[in-house]
Amino acid sequence: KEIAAFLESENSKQKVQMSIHQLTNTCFKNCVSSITDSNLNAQEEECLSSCVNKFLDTNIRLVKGLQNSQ
Amino acid sequence: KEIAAFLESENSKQKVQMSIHQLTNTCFKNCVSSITDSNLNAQEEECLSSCVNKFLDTNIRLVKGLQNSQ
Amino acid sequence: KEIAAFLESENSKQKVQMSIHQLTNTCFKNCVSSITDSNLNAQEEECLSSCVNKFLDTNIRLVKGLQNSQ
Amino acid sequence: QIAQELAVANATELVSKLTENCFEKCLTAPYSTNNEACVDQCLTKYMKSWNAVSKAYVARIQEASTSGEI
Amino acid sequence: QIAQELAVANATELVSKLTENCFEKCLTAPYSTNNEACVDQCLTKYMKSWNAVSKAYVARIQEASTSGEI
Amino acid sequence: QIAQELAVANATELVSKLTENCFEKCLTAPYSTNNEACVDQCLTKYMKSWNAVSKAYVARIQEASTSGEI
Repeated sequence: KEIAAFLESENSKQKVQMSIHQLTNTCFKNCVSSITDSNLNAQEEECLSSCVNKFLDTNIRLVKGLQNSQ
Repeated sequence: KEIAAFLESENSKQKVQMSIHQLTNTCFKNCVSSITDSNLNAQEEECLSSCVNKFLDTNIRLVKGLQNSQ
Repeated sequence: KEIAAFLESENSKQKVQMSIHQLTNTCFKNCVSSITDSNLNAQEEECLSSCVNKFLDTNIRLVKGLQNSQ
Repeated sequence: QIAQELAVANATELVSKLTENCFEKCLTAPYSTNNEACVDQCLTKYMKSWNAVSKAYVARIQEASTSGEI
Repeated sequence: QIAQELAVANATELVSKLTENCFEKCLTAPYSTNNEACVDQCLTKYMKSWNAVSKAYVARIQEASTSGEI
Repeated sequence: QIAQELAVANATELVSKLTENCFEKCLTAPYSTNNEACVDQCLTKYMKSWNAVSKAYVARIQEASTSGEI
Protein backbone atom coordinates (compact mmCIF):
# COMPACT_ATOMS: atom_id res chain seq x y z
CA LYS A 1 0.00 0.00 0.00
CA GLU A 2 2.81 2.38 0.85
CA ILE A 3 4.39 1.60 -2.50
CA ALA A 4 1.10 2.30 -4.28
CA ALA A 5 0.76 5.64 -2.45
CA PHE A 6 4.39 6.51 -3.28
CA LEU A 7 3.85 5.69 -6.96
CA GLU A 8 0.59 7.65 -7.03
CA SER A 9 2.25 10.72 -5.53
CA GLU A 10 5.31 10.46 -7.84
CA ASN A 11 2.93 10.10 -10.75
CA SER A 12 1.00 13.28 -9.98
CA LYS A 13 4.21 15.23 -9.28
CA GLN A 14 5.45 14.07 -12.66
CA LYS A 15 2.25 15.22 -14.37
CA VAL A 16 2.62 18.67 -12.80
CA GLN A 17 6.26 18.84 -13.98
CA MET A 18 5.30 17.83 -17.52
CA SER A 19 2.50 20.44 -17.58
CA ILE A 20 5.03 23.09 -16.53
CA HIS A 21 7.43 22.01 -19.30
CA GLN A 22 4.62 22.25 -21.85
CA LEU A 23 3.33 25.60 -20.57
CA THR A 24 6.83 27.11 -20.46
CA ASN A 25 7.34 26.00 -24.06
CA THR A 26 4.04 27.48 -25.26
CA CYS A 27 4.22 30.72 -23.25
CA PHE A 28 7.95 31.35 -23.95
CA LYS A 29 7.22 31.08 -27.71
CA ASN A 30 4.33 33.53 -27.44
CA CYS A 31 5.64 36.02 -24.85
CA VAL A 32 9.39 36.25 -25.52
CA SER A 33 9.83 37.67 -28.99
CA SER A 34 13.59 38.13 -29.15
CA ILE A 35 16.67 37.52 -27.07
CA THR A 36 18.47 40.83 -26.54
CA ASP A 37 19.63 40.17 -23.00
CA SER A 38 19.15 37.53 -20.33
CA ASN A 39 16.47 39.32 -18.29
CA LEU A 40 12.72 39.03 -18.51
CA ASN A 41 11.30 42.54 -18.75
CA ALA A 42 8.12 43.50 -16.87
CA GLN A 43 5.97 43.07 -19.96
CA GLU A 44 7.28 39.57 -20.67
CA GLU A 45 6.86 38.53 -17.02
CA GLU A 46 3.26 39.80 -17.02
CA CYS A 47 2.61 38.02 -20.33
CA LEU A 48 3.97 34.68 -19.03
CA SER A 49 1.78 34.80 -15.96
CA SER A 50 -1.34 35.74 -17.96
CA CYS A 51 -0.52 33.06 -20.51
CA VAL A 52 -0.50 30.35 -17.81
CA ASN A 53 -3.75 31.56 -16.28
CA LYS A 54 -5.56 31.98 -19.60
CA PHE A 55 -4.33 28.58 -20.79
CA LEU A 56 -5.68 26.91 -17.65
CA ASP A 57 -8.95 28.89 -17.88
CA THR A 58 -9.33 27.66 -21.46
CA ASN A 59 -8.55 24.09 -20.48
CA ILE A 60 -11.03 24.06 -17.58
CA ARG A 61 -13.74 25.75 -19.68
CA LEU A 62 -13.33 23.17 -22.47
CA VAL A 63 -13.45 20.21 -20.06
CA LYS A 64 -16.64 21.57 -18.45
CA GLY A 65 -18.12 22.25 -21.89
CA LEU A 66 -17.39 18.68 -22.99
CA GLN A 67 -18.96 17.28 -19.82
CA ASN A 68 -22.09 19.38 -20.27
CA SER A 69 -22.50 18.27 -23.87
CA GLN A 70 -22.70 14.58 -22.91
CA LYS B 1 -6.77 -16.70 -27.79
CA GLU B 2 -9.91 -14.68 -27.22
CA ILE B 3 -7.89 -12.27 -25.11
CA ALA B 4 -5.31 -11.90 -27.89
CA ALA B 5 -8.07 -11.22 -30.42
CA PHE B 6 -9.69 -8.70 -28.08
CA LEU B 7 -6.37 -6.90 -27.55
CA GLU B 8 -5.65 -6.91 -31.27
CA SER B 9 -9.03 -5.41 -32.06
CA GLU B 10 -8.74 -2.79 -29.27
CA ASN B 11 -5.28 -1.94 -30.57
CA SER B 12 -6.44 -1.28 -34.11
CA LYS B 13 -9.48 0.69 -32.92
CA GLN B 14 -7.09 2.79 -30.86
CA LYS B 15 -4.85 3.43 -33.89
CA VAL B 16 -7.84 4.61 -35.90
CA GLN B 17 -8.87 6.92 -33.04
CA MET B 18 -5.38 8.37 -32.76
CA SER B 19 -5.21 8.93 -36.55
CA ILE B 20 -8.51 10.80 -36.35
CA HIS B 21 -7.18 12.99 -33.51
CA GLN B 22 -4.07 13.81 -35.54
CA LEU B 23 -6.00 14.47 -38.77
CA THR B 24 -8.55 16.68 -36.99
CA ASN B 25 -5.69 18.67 -35.49
CA THR B 26 -3.91 19.13 -38.85
CA CYS B 27 -7.02 19.79 -40.93
CA PHE B 28 -8.67 22.10 -38.35
CA LYS B 29 -5.50 24.25 -38.31
CA ASN B 30 -5.45 24.45 -42.11
CA CYS B 31 -9.16 24.69 -42.93
CA VAL B 32 -10.66 26.75 -40.09
CA SER B 33 -9.09 30.18 -40.23
CA SER B 34 -11.04 32.03 -37.57
CA ILE B 35 -13.79 31.42 -35.05
CA THR B 36 -16.67 33.78 -35.76
CA ASP B 37 -19.46 31.38 -34.87
CA SER B 38 -19.86 27.74 -33.90
CA ASN B 39 -20.86 26.41 -37.31
CA LEU B 40 -18.73 24.92 -40.04
CA ASN B 41 -19.55 26.69 -43.28
CA ALA B 42 -19.79 24.74 -46.55
CA GLN B 43 -16.29 25.77 -47.60
CA GLU B 44 -14.73 24.61 -44.33
CA GLU B 45 -16.62 21.32 -44.45
CA GLU B 46 -15.45 20.70 -48.03
CA CYS B 47 -11.88 21.63 -47.05
CA LEU B 48 -11.86 19.22 -44.07
CA SER B 49 -13.05 16.33 -46.20
CA SER B 50 -10.51 17.08 -48.98
CA CYS B 51 -7.78 17.50 -46.39
CA VAL B 52 -8.41 14.00 -45.00
CA ASN B 53 -8.47 12.43 -48.45
CA LYS B 54 -5.39 14.28 -49.73
CA PHE B 55 -3.49 13.49 -46.52
CA LEU B 56 -4.24 9.77 -46.89
CA ASP B 57 -3.41 9.90 -50.64
CA THR B 58 -0.05 11.46 -49.77
CA ASN B 59 0.60 8.90 -47.05
CA ILE B 60 -0.22 5.93 -49.30
CA ARG B 61 1.81 7.35 -52.22
CA LEU B 62 4.87 7.84 -49.96
CA VAL B 63 4.65 4.34 -48.48
CA LYS B 64 4.41 2.84 -51.99
CA GLY B 65 7.30 5.04 -53.18
CA LEU B 66 9.46 3.89 -50.27
CA GLN B 67 8.63 0.24 -50.96
CA ASN B 68 9.49 0.63 -54.66
CA SER B 69 12.83 2.26 -53.86
CA GLN B 70 14.02 -0.72 -51.85
CA LYS C 1 24.68 -10.37 -19.42
CA GLU C 2 24.89 -10.78 -23.18
CA ILE C 3 21.22 -9.95 -23.39
CA ALA C 4 21.76 -6.81 -21.30
CA ALA C 5 24.64 -5.72 -23.55
CA PHE C 6 22.55 -6.42 -26.65
CA LEU C 7 19.65 -4.38 -25.27
CA GLU C 8 21.98 -1.54 -24.28
CA SER C 9 23.51 -1.40 -27.75
CA GLU C 10 20.10 -1.60 -29.48
CA ASN C 11 18.88 1.15 -27.19
CA SER C 12 21.68 3.56 -28.08
CA LYS C 13 21.40 2.76 -31.79
CA GLN C 14 17.70 3.55 -31.50
CA LYS C 15 18.44 6.89 -29.81
CA VAL C 16 20.80 7.85 -32.63
CA GLN C 17 18.14 6.90 -35.19
CA MET C 18 15.49 8.96 -33.40
CA SER C 19 17.85 11.97 -33.20
CA ILE C 20 18.44 11.70 -36.94
CA HIS C 21 14.67 11.59 -37.59
CA GLN C 22 14.18 14.70 -35.45
CA LEU C 23 17.12 16.59 -36.99
CA THR C 24 16.05 15.72 -40.53
CA ASN C 25 12.58 17.02 -39.73
CA THR C 26 13.87 20.31 -38.25
CA CYS C 27 16.59 20.94 -40.84
CA PHE C 28 14.44 19.94 -43.84
CA LYS C 29 11.77 22.46 -42.72
CA ASN C 30 14.39 25.22 -42.37
CA CYS C 31 16.69 24.49 -45.32
CA VAL C 32 14.40 23.21 -48.08
CA SER C 33 12.04 26.02 -48.98
CA SER C 34 10.21 24.56 -51.95
CA ILE C 35 10.06 21.40 -53.99
CA THR C 36 10.87 22.21 -57.61
CA ASP C 37 12.78 19.05 -58.38
CA SER C 38 14.05 16.00 -56.55
CA ASN C 39 17.66 17.14 -56.10
CA LEU C 40 19.27 18.95 -53.19
CA ASN C 41 21.15 21.94 -54.58
CA ALA C 42 24.56 22.91 -53.17
CA GLN C 43 23.08 25.61 -50.95
CA GLU C 44 20.51 23.26 -49.41
CA GLU C 45 23.15 20.58 -48.82
CA GLU C 46 25.44 23.10 -47.12
CA CYS C 47 22.51 24.39 -45.05
CA LEU C 48 21.54 20.88 -43.88
CA SER C 49 25.06 20.12 -42.75
CA SER C 50 25.42 23.47 -40.91
CA CYS C 51 22.00 23.00 -39.37
CA VAL C 52 23.03 19.66 -37.83
CA ASN C 53 26.30 21.06 -36.51
CA LYS C 54 24.78 24.25 -35.11
CA PHE C 55 21.93 22.30 -33.52
CA LEU C 56 24.38 19.98 -31.77
CA ASP C 57 26.60 22.95 -30.76
CA THR C 58 23.54 24.61 -29.22
CA ASN C 59 22.52 21.42 -27.45
CA ILE C 60 26.00 20.83 -25.98
CA ARG C 61 26.38 24.49 -24.94
CA LEU C 62 23.00 24.43 -23.15
CA VAL C 63 23.76 21.18 -21.30
CA LYS C 64 27.13 22.59 -20.14
CA GLY C 65 25.49 25.87 -19.14
CA LEU C 66 22.87 23.99 -17.10
CA GLN C 67 25.56 21.92 -15.38
CA ASN C 68 27.59 25.04 -14.51
CA SER C 69 24.55 26.79 -13.05
CA GLN C 70 23.97 24.03 -10.51
CA GLN D 1 -10.14 -2.36 -17.83
CA ILE D 2 -7.97 -1.99 -20.91
CA ALA D 3 -10.93 -0.53 -22.79
CA GLN D 4 -11.28 2.00 -19.99
CA GLU D 5 -7.61 3.01 -20.14
CA LEU D 6 -7.93 3.51 -23.87
CA ALA D 7 -11.03 5.68 -23.35
CA VAL D 8 -9.03 7.80 -20.89
CA ALA D 9 -6.14 8.07 -23.37
CA ASN D 10 -8.60 9.19 -26.04
CA ALA D 11 -10.26 11.78 -23.84
CA THR D 12 -6.85 13.11 -22.75
CA GLU D 13 -5.72 13.42 -26.37
CA LEU D 14 -8.95 15.19 -27.33
CA VAL D 15 -8.74 17.68 -24.45
CA SER D 16 -5.07 18.35 -25.19
CA LYS D 17 -5.62 19.08 -28.90
CA LEU D 18 -8.79 21.08 -28.17
CA THR D 19 -6.96 23.25 -25.65
CA GLU D 20 -3.99 23.79 -27.96
CA ASN D 21 -6.17 24.76 -30.94
CA CYS D 22 -8.74 26.89 -29.13
CA PHE D 23 -6.05 28.68 -27.10
CA GLU D 24 -4.23 29.43 -30.37
CA LYS D 25 -7.34 30.66 -32.20
CA CYS D 26 -9.02 32.60 -29.35
CA LEU D 27 -6.22 34.13 -27.28
CA THR D 28 -3.12 36.08 -28.25
CA ALA D 29 -0.17 37.51 -26.35
CA PRO D 30 -0.10 39.63 -24.17
CA TYR D 31 -3.23 37.77 -23.00
CA SER D 32 -4.84 40.80 -21.38
CA THR D 33 -8.42 40.01 -22.41
CA ASN D 34 -10.64 36.99 -22.00
CA ASN D 35 -12.40 35.43 -24.89
CA GLU D 36 -14.82 32.93 -23.42
CA ALA D 37 -17.43 33.21 -26.17
CA CYS D 38 -14.75 32.32 -28.71
CA VAL D 39 -13.65 29.31 -26.62
CA ASP D 40 -17.22 28.01 -26.47
CA GLN D 41 -17.70 28.43 -30.23
CA CYS D 42 -14.32 26.85 -30.86
CA LEU D 43 -15.31 23.79 -28.80
CA THR D 44 -18.45 23.26 -30.88
CA LYS D 45 -16.61 23.93 -34.13
CA TYR D 46 -13.77 21.55 -33.23
CA MET D 47 -16.20 18.75 -32.34
CA LYS D 48 -18.03 19.29 -35.65
CA SER D 49 -14.67 19.11 -37.41
CA TRP D 50 -13.88 15.92 -35.52
CA ASN D 51 -17.09 14.39 -36.82
CA ALA D 52 -16.46 15.56 -40.39
CA VAL D 53 -12.93 14.15 -40.30
CA SER D 54 -14.10 10.82 -38.85
CA LYS D 55 -16.74 10.47 -41.53
CA ALA D 56 -14.28 11.22 -44.34
CA TYR D 57 -11.62 8.95 -42.80
CA VAL D 58 -13.90 5.96 -42.32
CA ALA D 59 -15.37 6.38 -45.83
CA ARG D 60 -11.87 6.56 -47.34
CA ILE D 61 -10.61 3.52 -45.44
CA GLN D 62 -13.65 1.45 -46.44
CA GLU D 63 -13.30 2.49 -50.08
CA ALA D 64 -9.58 1.70 -50.03
CA SER D 65 -10.06 -1.73 -48.48
CA THR D 66 -12.87 -2.56 -50.95
CA SER D 67 -10.79 -1.54 -53.95
CA GLY D 68 -7.76 -3.39 -52.58
CA GLU D 69 -5.71 -0.15 -52.54
CA ILE D 70 -4.40 -0.97 -49.06
CA GLN E 1 15.06 4.32 -8.43
CA ILE E 2 11.74 5.39 -9.90
CA ALA E 3 12.31 8.91 -8.56
CA GLN E 4 15.66 8.90 -10.37
CA GLU E 5 14.10 7.79 -13.65
CA LEU E 6 11.56 10.59 -13.37
CA ALA E 7 14.35 13.11 -12.69
CA VAL E 8 16.11 11.92 -15.85
CA ALA E 9 12.85 12.20 -17.82
CA ASN E 10 12.42 15.76 -16.53
CA ALA E 11 15.97 16.80 -17.37
CA THR E 12 15.65 15.26 -20.84
CA GLU E 13 12.40 17.14 -21.45
CA LEU E 14 13.95 20.42 -20.25
CA VAL E 15 17.04 20.05 -22.46
CA SER E 16 14.91 19.11 -25.44
CA LYS E 17 12.58 22.15 -25.12
CA LEU E 18 15.50 24.48 -24.32
CA THR E 19 17.40 23.34 -27.41
CA GLU E 20 14.34 23.65 -29.62
CA ASN E 21 13.48 27.16 -28.41
CA CYS E 22 16.99 28.60 -28.25
CA PHE E 23 17.93 27.12 -31.64
CA GLU E 24 14.77 28.71 -33.08
CA LYS E 25 15.39 32.11 -31.49
CA CYS E 26 19.18 32.37 -31.94
CA LEU E 27 19.98 30.67 -35.24
CA THR E 28 18.46 30.93 -38.69
CA ALA E 29 19.04 29.20 -41.99
CA PRO E 30 21.52 29.09 -43.76
CA TYR E 31 23.26 28.76 -40.38
CA SER E 32 26.48 30.39 -41.51
CA THR E 33 27.17 32.31 -38.27
CA ASN E 34 27.40 31.28 -34.65
CA ASN E 35 25.44 33.01 -31.98
CA GLU E 36 26.80 31.74 -28.70
CA ALA E 37 26.07 34.90 -26.69
CA CYS E 38 22.42 34.61 -27.70
CA VAL E 39 22.32 30.94 -26.68
CA ASP E 40 23.71 31.80 -23.24
CA GLN E 41 21.19 34.62 -22.74
CA CYS E 42 18.41 32.37 -24.02
CA LEU E 43 19.31 29.71 -21.44
CA THR E 44 19.04 32.21 -18.59
CA LYS E 45 15.87 33.73 -20.00
CA TYR E 46 14.24 30.33 -20.49
CA MET E 47 15.04 29.24 -16.92
CA LYS E 48 13.59 32.53 -15.60
CA SER E 49 10.49 31.87 -17.68
CA TRP E 50 10.32 28.34 -16.30
CA ASN E 51 10.31 29.78 -12.78
CA ALA E 52 7.69 32.41 -13.63
CA VAL E 53 5.46 29.76 -15.20
CA SER E 54 5.88 27.38 -12.25
CA LYS E 55 4.97 30.13 -9.79
CA ALA E 56 1.87 31.13 -11.75
CA TYR E 57 0.85 27.49 -12.27
CA VAL E 58 1.18 26.45 -8.64
CA ALA E 59 -0.64 29.60 -7.46
CA ARG E 60 -3.46 28.94 -9.93
CA ILE E 61 -3.82 25.26 -8.96
CA GLN E 62 -3.88 26.11 -5.24
CA GLU E 63 -6.47 28.83 -5.80
CA ALA E 64 -8.59 26.49 -7.92
CA SER E 65 -8.47 23.66 -5.40
CA THR E 66 -9.34 26.05 -2.53
CA SER E 67 -12.30 27.52 -4.40
CA GLY E 68 -13.43 24.04 -5.47
CA GLU E 69 -13.16 25.02 -9.12
CA ILE E 70 -11.44 21.73 -9.89
CA GLN F 1 12.38 -9.73 -32.18
CA ILE F 2 13.32 -6.55 -30.37
CA ALA F 3 15.45 -5.50 -33.35
CA GLN F 4 12.38 -6.03 -35.52
CA GLU F 5 10.16 -3.91 -33.28
CA LEU F 6 12.74 -1.12 -33.41
CA ALA F 7 12.87 -1.35 -37.22
CA VAL F 8 9.08 -0.99 -37.28
CA ALA F 9 9.29 2.01 -34.91
CA ASN F 10 11.87 3.60 -37.21
CA ALA F 11 9.88 3.01 -40.36
CA THR F 12 6.74 4.39 -38.67
CA GLU F 13 8.61 7.52 -37.56
CA LEU F 14 10.06 8.02 -41.06
CA VAL F 15 6.67 7.64 -42.77
CA SER F 16 5.05 9.97 -40.25
CA LYS F 17 7.63 12.78 -40.71
CA LEU F 18 7.69 12.27 -44.49
CA THR F 19 3.92 12.56 -44.71
CA GLU F 20 3.84 15.64 -42.47
CA ASN F 21 6.58 17.45 -44.42
CA CYS F 22 5.52 16.51 -47.94
CA PHE F 23 1.84 17.23 -47.20
CA GLU F 24 2.92 20.66 -45.87
CA LYS F 25 5.16 21.46 -48.85
CA CYS F 26 3.03 20.04 -51.67
CA LEU F 27 -0.59 20.62 -50.70
CA THR F 28 -2.41 23.68 -49.39
CA ALA F 29 -5.94 24.39 -48.22
CA PRO F 30 -8.58 24.22 -49.71
CA TYR F 31 -6.96 21.06 -51.12
CA SER F 32 -8.80 21.20 -54.42
CA THR F 33 -5.91 20.01 -56.60
CA ASN F 34 -3.60 17.02 -56.50
CA ASN F 35 0.13 17.40 -56.57
CA GLU F 36 1.50 13.92 -57.06
CA ALA F 37 4.64 14.97 -58.95
CA CYS F 38 5.58 17.20 -56.01
CA VAL F 39 4.98 14.36 -53.53
CA ASP F 40 7.29 12.07 -55.52
CA GLN F 41 10.03 14.73 -55.72
CA CYS F 42 9.57 15.50 -52.04
CA LEU F 43 10.08 11.83 -51.14
CA THR F 44 13.39 11.72 -53.01
CA LYS F 45 14.48 15.09 -51.61
CA TYR F 46 13.58 14.10 -48.05
CA MET F 47 15.52 10.83 -48.29
CA LYS F 48 18.54 12.73 -49.68
CA SER F 49 18.22 15.14 -46.75
CA TRP F 50 18.01 12.20 -44.36
CA ASN F 51 21.30 10.90 -45.77
CA ALA F 52 22.99 14.32 -45.59
CA VAL F 53 21.84 14.77 -41.98
CA SER F 54 23.00 11.26 -41.00
CA LYS F 55 26.41 11.87 -42.53
CA ALA F 56 26.85 15.22 -40.75
CA TYR F 57 25.53 13.81 -37.47
CA VAL F 58 27.78 10.76 -37.43
CA ALA F 59 30.83 12.85 -38.42
CA ARG F 60 30.06 15.35 -35.65
CA ILE F 61 29.57 12.69 -33.00
CA GLN F 62 32.81 10.92 -33.97
CA GLU F 63 34.74 14.21 -33.92
CA ALA F 64 33.25 15.14 -30.55
CA SER F 65 34.05 11.79 -28.97
CA THR F 66 37.63 11.88 -30.34
CA SER F 67 38.25 15.40 -29.01
CA GLY F 68 36.65 14.48 -25.68
CA GLU F 69 34.01 17.22 -26.13
CA ILE F 70 31.30 14.82 -25.01
